[in-house]
Amino acid sequence: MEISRHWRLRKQRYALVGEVCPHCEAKLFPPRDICPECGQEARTTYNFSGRGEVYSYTTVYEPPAGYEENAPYTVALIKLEEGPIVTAQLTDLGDQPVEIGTPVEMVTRRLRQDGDERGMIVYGYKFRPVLARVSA
Amino acid sequence: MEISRHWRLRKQRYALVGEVCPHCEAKLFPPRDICPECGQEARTTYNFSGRGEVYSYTTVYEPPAGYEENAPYTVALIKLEEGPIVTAQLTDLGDQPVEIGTPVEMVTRRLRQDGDERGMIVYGYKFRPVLARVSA
Amino acid sequence: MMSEVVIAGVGQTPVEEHWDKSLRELGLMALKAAVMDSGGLRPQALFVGNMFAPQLSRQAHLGALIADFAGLTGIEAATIEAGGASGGAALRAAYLAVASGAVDVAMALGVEKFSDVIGAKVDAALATGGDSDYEAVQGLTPTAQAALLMRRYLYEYEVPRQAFAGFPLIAHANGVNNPNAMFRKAISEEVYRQAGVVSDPLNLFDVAPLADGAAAVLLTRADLLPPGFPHRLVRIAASSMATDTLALHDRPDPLDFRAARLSVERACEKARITPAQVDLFELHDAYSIYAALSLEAAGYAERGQGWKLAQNGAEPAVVSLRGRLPISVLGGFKARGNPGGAAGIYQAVEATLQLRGEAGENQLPNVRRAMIQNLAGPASSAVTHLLEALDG
Amino acid sequence: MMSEVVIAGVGQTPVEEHWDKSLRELGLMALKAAVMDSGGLRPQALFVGNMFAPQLSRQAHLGALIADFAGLTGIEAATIEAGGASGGAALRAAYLAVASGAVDVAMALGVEKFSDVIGAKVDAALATGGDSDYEAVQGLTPTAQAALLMRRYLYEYEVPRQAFAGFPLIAHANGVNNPNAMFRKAISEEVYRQAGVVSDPLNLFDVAPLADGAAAVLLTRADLLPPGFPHRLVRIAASSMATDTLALHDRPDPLDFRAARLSVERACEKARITPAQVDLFELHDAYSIYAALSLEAAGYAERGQGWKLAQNGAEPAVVSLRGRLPISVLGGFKARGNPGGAAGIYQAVEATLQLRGEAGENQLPNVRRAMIQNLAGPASSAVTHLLEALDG
Ligand SMILES: [Zn+2]
Ligand SMILES: [Zn+2]
Repeated sequence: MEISRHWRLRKQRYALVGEVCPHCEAKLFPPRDICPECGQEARTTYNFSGRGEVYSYTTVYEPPAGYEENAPYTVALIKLEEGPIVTAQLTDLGDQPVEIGTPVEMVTRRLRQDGDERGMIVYGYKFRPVLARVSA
Repeated sequence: MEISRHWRLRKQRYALVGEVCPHCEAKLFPPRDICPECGQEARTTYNFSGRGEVYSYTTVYEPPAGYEENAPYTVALIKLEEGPIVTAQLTDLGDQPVEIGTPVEMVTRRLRQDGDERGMIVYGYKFRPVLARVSA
Repeated sequence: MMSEVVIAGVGQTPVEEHWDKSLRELGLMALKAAVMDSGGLRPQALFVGNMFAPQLSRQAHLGALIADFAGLTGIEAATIEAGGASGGAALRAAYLAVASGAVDVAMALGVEKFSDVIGAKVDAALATGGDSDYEAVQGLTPTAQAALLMRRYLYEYEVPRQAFAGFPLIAHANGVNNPNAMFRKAISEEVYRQAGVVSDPLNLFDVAPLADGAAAVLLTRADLLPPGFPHRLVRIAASSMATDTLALHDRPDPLDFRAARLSVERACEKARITPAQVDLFELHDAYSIYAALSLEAAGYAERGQGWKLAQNGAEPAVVSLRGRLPISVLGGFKARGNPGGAAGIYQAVEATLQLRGEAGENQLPNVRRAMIQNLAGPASSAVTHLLEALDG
Repeated sequence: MMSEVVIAGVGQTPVEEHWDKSLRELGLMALKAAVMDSGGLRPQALFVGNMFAPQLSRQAHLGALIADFAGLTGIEAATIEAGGASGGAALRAAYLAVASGAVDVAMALGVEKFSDVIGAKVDAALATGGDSDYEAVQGLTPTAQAALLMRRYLYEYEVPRQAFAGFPLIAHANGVNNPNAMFRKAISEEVYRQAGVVSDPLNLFDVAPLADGAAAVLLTRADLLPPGFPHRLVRIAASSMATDTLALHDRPDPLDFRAARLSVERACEKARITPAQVDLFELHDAYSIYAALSLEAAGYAERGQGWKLAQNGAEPAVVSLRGRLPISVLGGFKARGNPGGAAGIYQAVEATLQLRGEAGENQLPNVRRAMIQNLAGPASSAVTHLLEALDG
């Protein structure tokens, strides 16, 4: 049972809420209390757009406990348009091939099934390819 | 899944197989490769009788994961008649009060239900009071 | 040959259930407080005392995690684990790093977070500090182990059950004035007598409550302190560690806390003092019975007599705040709370505050030398440090 | 100020699935071997490098467990954990203990037992070495992390996929003559090309196999060696450790193994040498890509060029046994196997055997100085030691 932990991380997980450093304007995700760019305190929240591109990717065939249902799955480093890189699963891939540089956007999905007595499910961000606009 | 581990410990768990030091004759349980009495190698197996007496005891009301079904249970230090002390649950207590000094004997019982995917059950020694002989 | 190691800064969080704070956030709070207390010294090495994060928070590798989160990326960092004595062992690692000359400024940070999970999983994690194959497999818990010792003690030395009230009474009285303590309410003998049984003969007040917390101590050499260092200077006069059998049942005499005794002997030998020259003793009162056995192991009482030091008579009890050898001066494990692998660092922080004269309402007069001792389980590991105030 | 620290004894078990041996039995095997190799020196302190025992064997507090089981009850003992670099960190702890003068004889013992459990639980335990809240929660594994780096490397530097064959080919060729290696069979480029994908682009031979093992190194000061010490003497010329961000995504340039670079710089500075003065380099080839990135971080190759050192041309590859800078001289992680928190101690054992001239068929001629480097994850922690043979 890790309810308090998931509650603590809900803003980051559901809405990509990070921080912007009031001193050097660095955008930070995941949030951290001390800006790695300038070393000063950074607690101003900042909502990331959720848009970015694939920096690298791979496939997991042997998943850790709690992730078996979903395997094999694609996990990637996503470079957000605001600068930071995040680790996230790719989803809704359909038939299109993933490549480094593929534009993606954040969606909320089920991350893991906790193996505890309550079988609590953890939700959070994944990324999916940005669909090409239908030009009429 | 810890099958290999329980297999490794089967002789100790099911039959109280310990060691006797060939150098100083100390009886050792649990078995260990180096005699704590004289510091020399001790690998000669020795079958303990399984008889002893209660050295101390208490009750566990808040059990660790895997032991919930059995709680509350009595756990004790048993001084074996050959000398060593072992930690073990007391069982088959019925209505008689346990006391320091109560004579006990080894029996084999279910120790824990492993919380793994196979729900493997671990068996091993517990101790029960030696029944008073019926004098006809 | 060794460099003299001094305490440049101390920091701590309240001990409580920090539902809203993660492991890394808790650690950072204490770390920042200690850095600020030192006047801004930057650690080159971080030694994290922690026991449960891999099991309870799915997080190992805390050295890199916390160094990174604290903006110290690049420094040396590792976790030191020795069961409940992890904090003391981390302090010793930081001490050795500075004493060796390899590091100028080292931080020992204890951090423990129990509240990420609840219930039987916590008890299962606690049991990993004992012998998994021969103790934990029988459903033995650390609390049950203490109960086994207390029952045997009562039996062997023919001690009245109520005799153990003295330890929690003193601890709770001392915790009232500690703003970081989990419990800040004194208890009476009557309250102790009526407390619910936890694991017979242990009652609720014989068992220190587990809770989240982080504490930090920054070590350096005296010549590296910033000019105008605002605190009375405290040095580490000795550091030692010893082990005993992991399993209680493997000992010829389970009531003899041999590792505790050895670590005191080694520390006193290094500092060239006797235990009688110590002005306060922060011992490991995770259970009342451990307080008694630790006092006996250190030589302050004969075997079977340790509980008497907590009895009031014509004079206040020896180990009370007004006695000759105060213990648990800011509440100890009982009232401050037991933050697992962080506890040994809390002891160092509290002793330092006393030696500096910064301990608030509970400040002891004329204290110069403190002994702190952190145990794992029934003293399967024991770490002892001697801290000494330097004048001038 | 620091005492000179020498290697008095080394010991190791084969790396394999030791179904029939427990954690304590494995540890004891290596410990006894090292004590015997030293001519019988008794350690006063034991530093255990281990990462997974609390999670996979329900057993923490290994210091007391192993000291006790080895008949050394009473000595100082603690576990040092820094993810995959736990072994290296334990070696450093033992080094600092002796260098400080606090301890005369210290043992660094790496031990890891994966085979107590199987399957997804092992992968979950492995993931605790990364950032639990932001990496592991996404289902990221250490192997996937290496795959992310390799794909980016291939893309950014336009390197042919087959270029990485060089590392496993060399490692497997070198493992043939190591009786303690898990795999003792050379592989061909063709075998590499056809190997199954593990986590694209990583194939089976790009990933070192995890297995059980224990290795031990006994450290002391030269003046304490027993008379007639039968080995060429090897000293620890430098020891250093550095961290980077725990999460790979938190780095400005994920292909820069910054902690590896820092730890090499610090070690070379302490020993007053340059990396070019090293005769062999035991690097952390848990993944082929990590071998390339470690060579680049240490300055042996430009960024994006590390893989070239494993290519045969007119001359044998630079990092082959016949090259200028041999790596993985007894099989490395790939062929000897990857025993988790014990790996860093295996590196020390293997380098010592080389410097002593006791490395058997794979003995290098005229080696005097070895660098060993143990990483955690993608160099989130890095420990580097310089070992040097002393003559006369
Ligand atoms: Zn900034
Ligand atoms: Zn013997």
